[in-house]
Amino acid sequence: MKLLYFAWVRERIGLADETIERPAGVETVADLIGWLKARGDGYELALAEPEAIRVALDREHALHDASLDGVREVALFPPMTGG
Amino acid sequence: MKLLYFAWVRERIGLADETIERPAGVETVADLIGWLKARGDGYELALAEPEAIRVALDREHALHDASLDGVREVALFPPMTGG
Amino acid sequence: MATIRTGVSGEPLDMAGLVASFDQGRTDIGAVVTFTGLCRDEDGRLDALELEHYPGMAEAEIARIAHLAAERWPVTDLTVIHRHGRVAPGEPIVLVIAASKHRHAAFEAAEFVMDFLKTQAPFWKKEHARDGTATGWVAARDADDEAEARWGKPS
Amino acid sequence: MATIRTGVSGEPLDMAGLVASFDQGRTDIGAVVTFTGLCRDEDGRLDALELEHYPGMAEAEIARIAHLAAERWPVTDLTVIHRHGRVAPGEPIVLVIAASKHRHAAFEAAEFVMDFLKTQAPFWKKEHARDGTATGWVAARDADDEAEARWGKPS
Repeated sequence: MKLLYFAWVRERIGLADETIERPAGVETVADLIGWLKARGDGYELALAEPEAIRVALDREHALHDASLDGVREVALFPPMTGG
Repeated sequence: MKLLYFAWVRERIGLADETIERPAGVETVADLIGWLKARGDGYELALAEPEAIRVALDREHALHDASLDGVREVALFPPMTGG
Repeated sequence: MATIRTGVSGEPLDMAGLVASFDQGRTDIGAVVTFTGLCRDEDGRLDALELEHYPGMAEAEIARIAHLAAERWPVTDLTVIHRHGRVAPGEPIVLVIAASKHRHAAFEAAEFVMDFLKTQAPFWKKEHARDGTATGWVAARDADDEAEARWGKPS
Repeated sequence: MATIRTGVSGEPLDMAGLVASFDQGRTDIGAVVTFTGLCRDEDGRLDALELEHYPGMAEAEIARIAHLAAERWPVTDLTVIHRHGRVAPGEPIVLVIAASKHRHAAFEAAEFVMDFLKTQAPFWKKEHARDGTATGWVAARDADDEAEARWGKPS
Protein backbone atom coordinates (compact mmCIF):
# COMPACT_ATOMS: atom_id res chain seq x y z
CA MET A 1 0.00 0.00 0.00
CA LYS A 2 1.41 3.37 -1.03
CA LEU A 3 1.22 6.20 1.49
CA LEU A 4 1.42 9.85 0.41
CA TYR A 5 1.85 12.85 2.70
CA PHE A 6 1.25 16.49 1.83
CA ALA A 7 1.95 19.96 3.25
CA TRP A 8 2.82 19.97 6.98
CA VAL A 9 2.05 16.27 7.32
CA ARG A 10 4.79 15.64 4.76
CA GLU A 11 7.16 18.09 6.43
CA ARG A 12 6.68 16.68 9.92
CA ILE A 13 6.98 13.06 8.85
CA GLY A 14 9.91 13.98 6.64
CA LEU A 15 8.71 11.86 3.74
CA ALA A 16 6.61 12.62 0.66
CA ASP A 17 5.64 8.99 0.19
CA GLU A 18 6.47 5.45 1.25
CA THR A 19 5.21 1.97 0.51
CA ILE A 20 4.21 -0.35 3.33
CA GLU A 21 2.72 -3.77 3.86
CA ARG A 22 -0.55 -3.27 5.70
CA PRO A 23 -0.02 -4.72 9.19
CA ALA A 24 -2.46 -7.19 10.67
CA GLY A 25 -5.19 -5.44 12.63
CA VAL A 26 -5.07 -2.26 10.53
CA GLU A 27 -8.53 -2.28 9.00
CA THR A 28 -9.50 1.39 8.77
CA VAL A 29 -7.90 4.77 8.21
CA ALA A 30 -8.08 5.39 11.97
CA ASP A 31 -6.22 2.12 12.59
CA LEU A 32 -3.55 3.18 10.08
CA ILE A 33 -3.09 6.59 11.69
CA GLY A 34 -2.77 4.93 15.12
CA TRP A 35 -0.19 2.51 13.78
CA LEU A 36 1.79 5.28 12.02
CA LYS A 37 1.93 7.43 15.17
CA ALA A 38 3.98 4.74 16.86
CA ARG A 39 6.61 4.73 14.11
CA GLY A 40 8.60 7.74 15.32
CA ASP A 41 8.65 11.31 16.55
CA GLY A 42 7.94 12.80 13.12
CA TYR A 43 4.83 10.65 12.71
CA GLU A 44 3.75 11.38 16.28
CA LEU A 45 4.09 15.13 15.65
CA ALA A 46 2.33 15.00 12.29
CA LEU A 47 -0.58 12.89 13.51
CA ALA A 48 -0.93 14.14 17.09
CA GLU A 49 -4.38 15.52 16.33
CA PRO A 50 -6.02 12.94 14.08
CA GLU A 51 -9.14 15.10 13.72
CA ALA A 52 -6.98 17.62 11.81
CA ILE A 53 -5.97 15.00 9.24
CA ARG A 54 -7.87 14.60 5.98
CA VAL A 55 -7.58 11.44 3.97
CA ALA A 56 -7.97 10.26 0.40
CA LEU A 57 -8.21 6.59 -0.59
CA ASP A 58 -7.21 5.95 -4.18
CA ARG A 59 -7.59 9.72 -4.77
CA GLU A 60 -11.11 10.04 -3.38
CA HIS A 61 -11.96 11.81 -0.14
CA ALA A 62 -12.76 9.40 2.68
CA LEU A 63 -13.52 9.44 6.40
CA HIS A 64 -11.40 7.95 9.18
CA ASP A 65 -13.74 5.00 9.61
CA ALA A 66 -13.36 3.96 5.96
CA SER A 67 -12.04 0.46 5.30
CA LEU A 68 -8.63 0.01 3.70
CA ASP A 69 -9.64 -3.24 1.98
CA GLY A 70 -8.56 -3.13 -1.66
CA VAL A 71 -7.02 0.32 -1.29
CA ARG A 72 -3.71 0.85 -3.10
CA GLU A 73 -3.00 4.52 -2.33
CA VAL A 74 -3.65 6.35 0.95
CA ALA A 75 -2.97 10.08 1.21
CA LEU A 76 -2.88 11.97 4.51
CA PHE A 77 -2.90 15.76 4.54
CA PRO A 78 -4.15 18.85 6.38
CA PRO A 79 -7.40 20.60 5.44
CA MET A 80 -7.01 21.99 1.93
CA THR A 81 -6.30 25.64 1.26
CA GLY A 82 -6.43 25.97 -2.51
CA GLY A 83 -8.64 28.22 -4.58
CA MET B 1 -42.04 71.06 -18.39
CA LYS B 2 -40.14 68.80 -20.74
CA LEU B 3 -41.63 65.42 -21.56
CA LEU B 4 -39.48 62.55 -22.85
CA TYR B 5 -40.75 59.27 -24.30
CA PHE B 6 -38.75 56.08 -24.83
CA ALA B 7 -39.08 52.75 -26.64
CA TRP B 8 -42.65 51.83 -27.63
CA VAL B 9 -44.08 54.80 -25.72
CA ARG B 10 -42.02 57.03 -28.03
CA GLU B 11 -43.00 55.06 -31.13
CA ARG B 12 -46.73 55.07 -30.36
CA ILE B 13 -46.85 58.74 -29.46
CA GLY B 14 -44.68 59.52 -32.46
CA LEU B 15 -42.48 61.96 -30.54
CA ALA B 16 -39.20 61.59 -28.66
CA ASP B 17 -39.83 64.72 -26.58
CA GLU B 18 -41.96 67.81 -26.28
CA THR B 19 -42.25 70.78 -23.98
CA ILE B 20 -45.59 71.67 -22.41
CA GLU B 21 -47.07 74.09 -19.93
CA ARG B 22 -48.44 72.02 -17.07
CA PRO B 23 -52.24 72.41 -17.24
CA ALA B 24 -54.27 73.42 -14.21
CA GLY B 25 -55.39 70.36 -12.24
CA VAL B 26 -52.44 68.21 -13.29
CA GLU B 27 -50.75 67.66 -9.94
CA THR B 28 -49.33 64.13 -10.16
CA VAL B 29 -47.86 61.77 -12.72
CA ALA B 30 -51.20 59.97 -12.88
CA ASP B 31 -52.93 63.28 -13.65
CA LEU B 32 -50.40 63.95 -16.42
CA ILE B 33 -50.91 60.52 -17.98
CA GLY B 34 -54.68 61.01 -17.91
CA TRP B 35 -54.33 64.43 -19.54
CA LEU B 36 -51.93 63.12 -22.23
CA LYS B 37 -54.24 60.24 -23.15
CA ALA B 38 -56.84 62.75 -24.33
CA ARG B 39 -54.39 64.44 -26.70
CA GLY B 40 -54.72 61.98 -29.59
CA ASP B 41 -54.79 58.42 -30.79
CA GLY B 42 -51.03 57.91 -30.45
CA TYR B 43 -51.12 59.03 -26.81
CA GLU B 44 -54.21 56.92 -26.16
CA LEU B 45 -52.47 53.87 -27.64
CA ALA B 46 -49.21 54.47 -25.79
CA LEU B 47 -50.81 55.08 -22.41
CA ALA B 48 -53.81 52.73 -22.62
CA GLU B 49 -52.44 50.67 -19.73
CA PRO B 50 -51.01 53.19 -17.28
CA GLU B 51 -49.78 50.37 -14.99
CA ALA B 52 -47.33 49.39 -17.76
CA ILE B 53 -45.81 52.88 -17.81
CA ARG B 54 -42.71 53.67 -15.75
CA VAL B 55 -41.80 57.22 -14.95
CA ALA B 56 -38.76 59.28 -14.07
CA LEU B 57 -38.95 62.80 -12.65
CA ASP B 58 -35.80 64.82 -13.26
CA ARG B 59 -34.06 61.51 -14.05
CA GLU B 60 -35.05 59.69 -10.88
CA HIS B 61 -37.52 56.82 -10.75
CA ALA B 62 -40.90 57.86 -9.36
CA LEU B 63 -44.35 56.40 -8.78
CA HIS B 64 -47.57 57.53 -10.43
CA ASP B 65 -48.75 59.32 -7.31
CA ALA B 66 -45.64 61.51 -7.20
CA SER B 67 -46.19 65.27 -7.32
CA LEU B 68 -45.02 67.23 -10.36
CA ASP B 69 -44.30 70.35 -8.30
CA GLY B 70 -40.92 71.76 -9.22
CA VAL B 71 -40.28 69.02 -11.78
CA ARG B 72 -38.62 70.13 -15.00
CA GLU B 73 -38.26 66.82 -16.88
CA VAL B 74 -40.76 63.94 -16.98
CA ALA B 75 -39.90 60.73 -18.79
CA LEU B 76 -42.45 58.03 -19.61
CA PHE B 77 -41.30 54.60 -20.76
CA PRO B 78 -42.00 50.86 -20.63
CA PRO B 79 -40.35 48.58 -18.05
CA MET B 80 -36.63 48.58 -18.72
CA THR B 81 -34.89 45.73 -20.51
CA GLY B 82 -31.20 46.57 -20.32
CA GLY B 83 -28.43 44.53 -18.85
CA MET C 1 -12.50 53.36 -0.51
CA ALA C 2 -13.60 51.63 -3.66
CA THR C 3 -12.55 52.90 -7.06
CA ILE C 4 -15.76 53.06 -9.08
CA ARG C 5 -15.88 53.44 -12.85
CA THR C 6 -19.20 53.57 -14.67
CA GLY C 7 -20.42 54.65 -18.05
CA VAL C 8 -22.33 54.05 -21.25
CA SER C 9 -20.78 53.55 -24.65
CA GLY C 10 -21.97 53.54 -28.24
CA GLU C 11 -18.85 51.60 -29.27
CA PRO C 12 -18.04 47.89 -28.79
CA LEU C 13 -16.95 47.09 -25.24
CA ASP C 14 -13.56 45.58 -24.46
CA MET C 15 -13.51 43.41 -21.33
CA ALA C 16 -9.86 42.40 -21.63
CA GLY C 17 -8.81 46.04 -21.93
CA LEU C 18 -10.90 47.07 -18.94
CA VAL C 19 -9.54 44.30 -16.75
CA ALA C 20 -5.97 45.11 -17.77
CA SER C 21 -6.52 48.80 -17.04
CA PHE C 22 -6.96 48.25 -13.32
CA ASP C 23 -5.20 45.06 -12.31
CA GLN C 24 -1.78 45.67 -13.85
CA GLY C 25 0.79 45.47 -11.11
CA ARG C 26 -1.83 45.34 -8.36
CA THR C 27 -0.92 43.01 -5.51
CA ASP C 28 -3.71 43.82 -3.04
CA ILE C 29 -6.61 42.15 -4.88
CA GLY C 30 -7.58 38.60 -3.94
CA ALA C 31 -10.61 38.09 -6.14
CA VAL C 32 -11.88 39.50 -9.42
CA VAL C 33 -15.33 38.60 -10.73
CA THR C 34 -16.36 39.73 -14.19
CA PHE C 35 -19.73 39.55 -15.85
CA THR C 36 -20.27 39.95 -19.57
CA GLY C 37 -23.78 40.10 -20.94
CA LEU C 38 -23.74 39.25 -24.63
CA CYS C 39 -26.15 39.68 -27.52
CA ARG C 40 -27.43 36.24 -28.57
CA ASP C 41 -28.60 35.49 -32.09
CA GLU C 42 -31.59 33.49 -30.78
CA ASP C 43 -30.84 30.42 -32.92
CA GLY C 44 -29.96 32.52 -35.93
CA ARG C 45 -33.21 34.48 -35.91
CA LEU C 46 -31.70 37.76 -34.72
CA ASP C 47 -29.78 40.18 -36.92
CA ALA C 48 -29.09 42.71 -34.17
CA LEU C 49 -30.37 44.30 -30.99
CA GLU C 50 -30.98 48.02 -30.90
CA LEU C 51 -30.40 49.40 -27.43
CA GLU C 52 -32.21 52.64 -26.73
CA HIS C 53 -31.22 54.56 -23.61
CA TYR C 54 -32.14 57.70 -21.70
CA PRO C 55 -29.01 59.83 -21.99
CA GLY C 56 -28.09 61.40 -18.68
CA MET C 57 -30.34 59.20 -16.59
CA ALA C 58 -28.70 55.98 -17.84
CA GLU C 59 -25.26 57.14 -16.69
CA ALA C 60 -26.69 58.39 -13.38
CA GLU C 61 -28.55 55.15 -12.64
CA ILE C 62 -25.53 52.97 -13.40
CA ALA C 63 -23.42 55.11 -11.09
CA ARG C 64 -26.09 55.00 -8.39
CA ILE C 65 -26.34 51.20 -8.57
CA ALA C 66 -22.54 50.79 -8.51
CA HIS C 67 -22.31 53.01 -5.42
CA LEU C 68 -25.07 51.04 -3.67
CA ALA C 69 -23.08 47.85 -4.31
CA ALA C 70 -19.83 49.41 -3.11
CA GLU C 71 -21.50 50.53 0.12
CA ARG C 72 -22.92 47.08 0.73
CA TRP C 73 -19.85 44.91 -0.03
CA PRO C 74 -16.16 45.62 0.62
CA VAL C 75 -15.10 45.87 -3.01
CA THR C 76 -11.91 47.71 -3.91
CA ASP C 77 -12.78 48.23 -7.58
CA LEU C 78 -16.10 48.22 -9.36
CA THR C 79 -16.49 48.90 -13.08
CA VAL C 80 -19.85 48.92 -14.86
CA ILE C 81 -20.17 49.83 -18.55
CA HIS C 82 -23.35 49.49 -20.61
CA ARG C 83 -23.58 49.58 -24.38
CA HIS C 84 -26.19 51.49 -26.37
CA GLY C 85 -26.99 51.59 -30.07
CA ARG C 86 -26.97 48.69 -32.52
CA VAL C 87 -25.35 45.55 -31.11
CA ALA C 88 -24.59 42.47 -33.23
CA PRO C 89 -24.87 38.89 -31.93
CA GLY C 90 -21.74 37.94 -30.00
CA GLU C 91 -21.01 41.52 -28.92
CA PRO C 92 -21.14 42.55 -25.26
CA ILE C 93 -24.10 44.55 -23.98
CA VAL C 94 -22.86 45.07 -20.45
CA LEU C 95 -19.62 44.54 -18.53
CA VAL C 96 -19.21 44.39 -14.77
CA ILE C 97 -15.90 43.95 -12.96
CA ALA C 98 -15.82 43.62 -9.18
CA ALA C 99 -12.56 43.22 -7.27
CA SER C 100 -12.24 42.53 -3.59
CA LYS C 101 -9.97 40.91 -1.06
CA HIS C 102 -12.48 38.08 -0.72
CA ARG C 103 -14.46 36.23 -3.32
CA HIS C 104 -17.98 36.37 -1.92
CA ALA C 105 -17.97 40.16 -1.85
CA ALA C 106 -16.86 40.25 -5.48
CA PHE C 107 -19.46 37.68 -6.60
CA GLU C 108 -22.31 39.31 -4.73
CA ALA C 109 -21.48 42.87 -5.75
CA ALA C 110 -21.36 41.86 -9.43
CA GLU C 111 -24.62 39.93 -9.24
CA PHE C 112 -26.35 42.75 -7.33
CA VAL C 113 -25.26 45.26 -9.97
CA MET C 114 -26.66 43.07 -12.75
CA ASP C 115 -29.97 42.45 -10.99
CA PHE C 116 -30.48 46.17 -10.44
CA LEU C 117 -29.30 47.21 -13.90
CA LYS C 118 -31.91 44.92 -15.43
CA THR C 119 -34.81 46.60 -13.66
CA GLN C 120 -33.54 50.11 -12.87
CA ALA C 121 -31.24 51.31 -15.66
CA PRO C 122 -33.15 53.06 -18.46
CA PHE C 123 -32.31 50.89 -21.46
CA TRP C 124 -34.72 49.18 -23.84
CA LYS C 125 -33.91 46.41 -26.29
CA LYS C 126 -35.50 46.17 -29.73
CA GLU C 127 -34.93 43.05 -31.80
CA HIS C 128 -34.19 43.22 -35.51
CA ALA C 129 -34.84 39.90 -37.21
CA ARG C 130 -32.57 38.51 -39.85
CA ASP C 131 -35.43 38.03 -42.31
CA GLY C 132 -36.37 41.70 -41.99
CA THR C 133 -39.88 40.93 -40.76
CA ALA C 134 -40.52 40.43 -37.09
CA THR C 135 -38.99 43.19 -35.04
CA GLY C 136 -40.19 44.17 -31.65
CA TRP C 137 -39.40 45.45 -28.21
CA VAL C 138 -38.16 42.86 -25.76
CA ALA C 139 -40.63 42.43 -22.89
CA ALA C 140 -39.49 42.84 -19.29
CA ARG C 141 -39.32 39.56 -17.41
CA ASP C 142 -40.98 38.96 -14.06
CA ALA C 143 -37.91 36.90 -13.16
CA ASP C 144 -35.85 40.08 -13.28
CA ASP C 145 -38.10 41.83 -10.79
CA GLU C 146 -37.86 38.81 -8.52
CA ALA C 147 -34.09 38.76 -8.87
CA GLU C 148 -33.93 42.38 -7.77
CA ALA C 149 -36.35 41.84 -4.90
CA ARG C 150 -34.26 39.13 -3.26
CA TRP C 151 -31.62 41.73 -2.29
CA GLY C 152 -34.16 43.55 -0.13
CA LYS C 153 -34.75 47.27 -0.12
CA PRO C 154 -31.40 49.08 -0.31
CA SER C 155 -31.01 51.81 2.28
CA MET D 1 -24.29 19.44 -23.18
CA ALA D 2 -21.77 21.64 -21.50
CA THR D 3 -18.22 21.91 -22.75
CA ILE D 4 -16.05 21.40 -19.67
CA ARG D 5 -12.35 22.20 -19.52
CA THR D 6 -10.38 21.66 -16.34
CA GLY D 7 -6.76 21.34 -15.36
CA VAL D 8 -3.80 22.31 -13.25
CA SER D 9 -0.82 24.29 -14.44
CA GLY D 10 2.66 25.05 -13.17
CA GLU D 11 2.84 28.08 -15.47
CA PRO D 12 1.19 31.51 -15.09
CA LEU D 13 -2.50 31.47 -16.02
CA ASP D 14 -3.90 33.63 -18.80
CA MET D 15 -7.54 34.59 -18.30
CA ALA D 16 -7.81 36.72 -21.43
CA GLY D 17 -6.47 33.88 -23.55
CA LEU D 18 -8.86 31.37 -21.99
CA VAL D 19 -11.88 33.59 -22.52
CA ALA D 20 -10.88 34.28 -26.12
CA SER D 21 -10.38 30.57 -26.77
CA PHE D 22 -14.05 29.75 -26.34
CA ASP D 23 -16.12 32.85 -27.06
CA GLN D 24 -14.68 33.85 -30.44
CA GLY D 25 -17.49 33.97 -32.95
CA ARG D 26 -19.97 32.41 -30.52
CA THR D 27 -23.45 33.92 -30.75
CA ASP D 28 -25.37 31.55 -28.46
CA ILE D 29 -23.98 32.72 -25.11
CA GLY D 30 -25.91 35.30 -23.12
CA ALA D 31 -23.79 35.52 -19.99
CA VAL D 32 -20.17 34.89 -19.10
CA VAL D 33 -18.99 35.04 -15.49
CA THR D 34 -15.30 34.80 -14.73
CA PHE D 35 -13.56 34.43 -11.40
CA THR D 36 -9.87 35.08 -10.88
CA GLY D 37 -8.30 34.27 -7.52
CA LEU D 38 -5.07 36.21 -7.15
CA CYS D 39 -2.06 35.98 -4.89
CA ARG D 40 -2.05 38.99 -2.55
CA ASP D 41 1.14 40.41 -1.06
CA GLU D 42 -0.54 40.87 2.36
CA ASP D 43 0.48 44.53 2.68
CA GLY D 44 3.93 43.84 1.29
CA ARG D 45 4.72 41.09 3.79
CA LEU D 46 4.53 38.23 1.29
CA ASP D 47 7.23 37.33 -1.21
CA ALA D 48 5.37 34.41 -2.79
CA LEU D 49 2.93 31.60 -2.20
CA GLU D 50 4.03 28.05 -2.78
CA LEU D 51 1.13 25.89 -3.90
CA GLU D 52 1.58 22.21 -3.21
CA HIS D 53 -0.85 19.83 -4.89
CA TYR D 54 -1.64 16.13 -5.08
CA PRO D 55 -0.88 15.26 -8.71
CA GLY D 56 -3.60 13.10 -10.19
CA MET D 57 -6.13 13.74 -7.46
CA ALA D 58 -6.03 17.53 -7.96
CA GLU D 59 -6.98 17.19 -11.63
CA ALA D 60 -9.65 14.59 -10.81
CA GLU D 61 -11.23 16.69 -8.04
CA ILE D 62 -11.37 19.81 -10.20
CA ALA D 63 -13.04 17.82 -12.97
CA ARG D 64 -15.47 16.25 -10.49
CA ILE D 65 -16.46 19.65 -9.07
CA ALA D 66 -16.89 21.15 -12.55
CA HIS D 67 -19.14 18.28 -13.58
CA LEU D 68 -21.22 18.65 -10.42
CA ALA D 69 -21.73 22.33 -11.29
CA ALA D 70 -22.59 21.56 -14.91
CA GLU D 71 -25.21 19.03 -13.79
CA ARG D 72 -26.76 21.49 -11.39
CA TRP D 73 -26.90 24.61 -13.59
CA PRO D 74 -27.51 24.91 -17.34
CA VAL D 75 -24.07 26.17 -18.29
CA THR D 76 -22.86 25.80 -21.85
CA ASP D 77 -19.17 26.20 -21.04
CA LEU D 78 -17.26 25.73 -17.82
CA THR D 79 -13.51 26.16 -17.52
CA VAL D 80 -11.59 25.67 -14.26
CA ILE D 81 -7.80 25.92 -14.09
CA HIS D 82 -5.75 25.88 -10.88
CA ARG D 83 -2.14 26.91 -10.55
CA HIS D 84 0.51 25.01 -8.59
CA GLY D 85 4.10 25.82 -7.72
CA ARG D 86 5.52 29.19 -6.72
CA VAL D 87 3.13 32.08 -7.34
CA ALA D 88 4.12 35.73 -7.02
CA PRO D 89 1.79 38.45 -5.67
CA GLY D 90 -0.50 39.67 -8.42
CA GLU D 91 -0.46 36.36 -10.27
CA PRO D 92 -3.62 34.25 -10.64
CA ILE D 93 -4.03 31.12 -8.50
CA VAL D 94 -7.30 29.95 -9.98
CA LEU D 95 -9.48 30.83 -12.97
CA VAL D 96 -13.12 29.91 -13.46
CA ILE D 97 -15.18 30.77 -16.53
CA ALA D 98 -18.87 29.90 -16.66
CA ALA D 99 -21.01 30.66 -19.70
CA SER D 100 -24.74 30.23 -19.94
CA LYS D 101 -27.78 31.61 -21.70
CA HIS D 102 -28.81 33.25 -18.45
CA ARG D 103 -26.81 35.12 -15.88
CA HIS D 104 -27.87 33.46 -12.64
CA ALA D 105 -26.75 30.03 -13.83
CA ALA D 106 -23.35 31.44 -14.76
CA PHE D 107 -22.93 33.29 -11.45
CA GLU D 108 -24.02 30.36 -9.33
CA ALA D 109 -22.01 27.74 -11.19
CA ALA D 110 -18.84 29.83 -10.83
CA GLU D 111 -19.42 30.51 -7.14
CA PHE D 112 -20.24 26.85 -6.46
CA VAL D 113 -17.03 25.75 -8.17
CA MET D 114 -14.98 28.15 -6.06
CA ASP D 115 -16.65 27.12 -2.79
CA PHE D 116 -15.98 23.45 -3.49
CA LEU D 117 -12.45 23.97 -4.80
CA LYS D 118 -11.56 25.69 -1.54
CA THR D 119 -12.53 22.73 0.61
CA GLN D 120 -12.25 19.72 -1.73
CA ALA D 121 -9.39 20.24 -4.18
CA PRO D 122 -6.06 18.94 -2.79
CA PHE D 123 -3.95 22.12 -2.80
CA TRP D 124 -2.08 23.64 0.13
CA LYS D 125 -0.67 27.14 0.34
CA LYS D 126 2.60 27.95 2.06
CA GLU D 127 3.58 31.56 2.57
CA HIS D 128 7.09 32.80 1.94
CA ALA D 129 7.74 36.09 3.69
CA ARG D 130 9.68 38.89 2.08
CA ASP D 131 12.04 39.20 5.05
CA GLY D 132 12.94 35.52 4.77
CA THR D 133 11.78 34.74 8.29
CA ALA D 134 8.18 33.84 8.90
CA THR D 135 6.97 31.19 6.50
CA GLY D 136 4.10 28.89 7.19
CA TRP D 137 1.19 26.91 5.93
CA VAL D 138 -2.01 28.86 5.45
CA ALA D 139 -4.71 27.58 7.82
CA ALA D 140 -8.06 26.45 6.46
CA ARG D 141 -10.87 28.86 7.23
CA ASP D 142 -14.13 27.84 8.87
CA ALA D 143 -15.80 30.37 6.56
CA ASP D 144 -14.85 28.18 3.61
CA ASP D 145 -16.54 25.14 5.12
CA GLU D 146 -19.65 27.23 5.73
CA ALA D 147 -19.54 28.52 2.17
CA GLU D 148 -19.48 24.98 0.87
CA ALA D 149 -22.22 23.83 3.23
CA ARG D 150 -24.76 26.40 1.99
CA TRP D 151 -25.03 24.56 -1.36
CA GLY D 152 -26.36 21.48 0.39
CA LYS D 153 -25.22 17.95 -0.24
CA PRO D 154 -24.67 17.42 -3.96
CA SER D 155 -26.24 14.27 -5.30
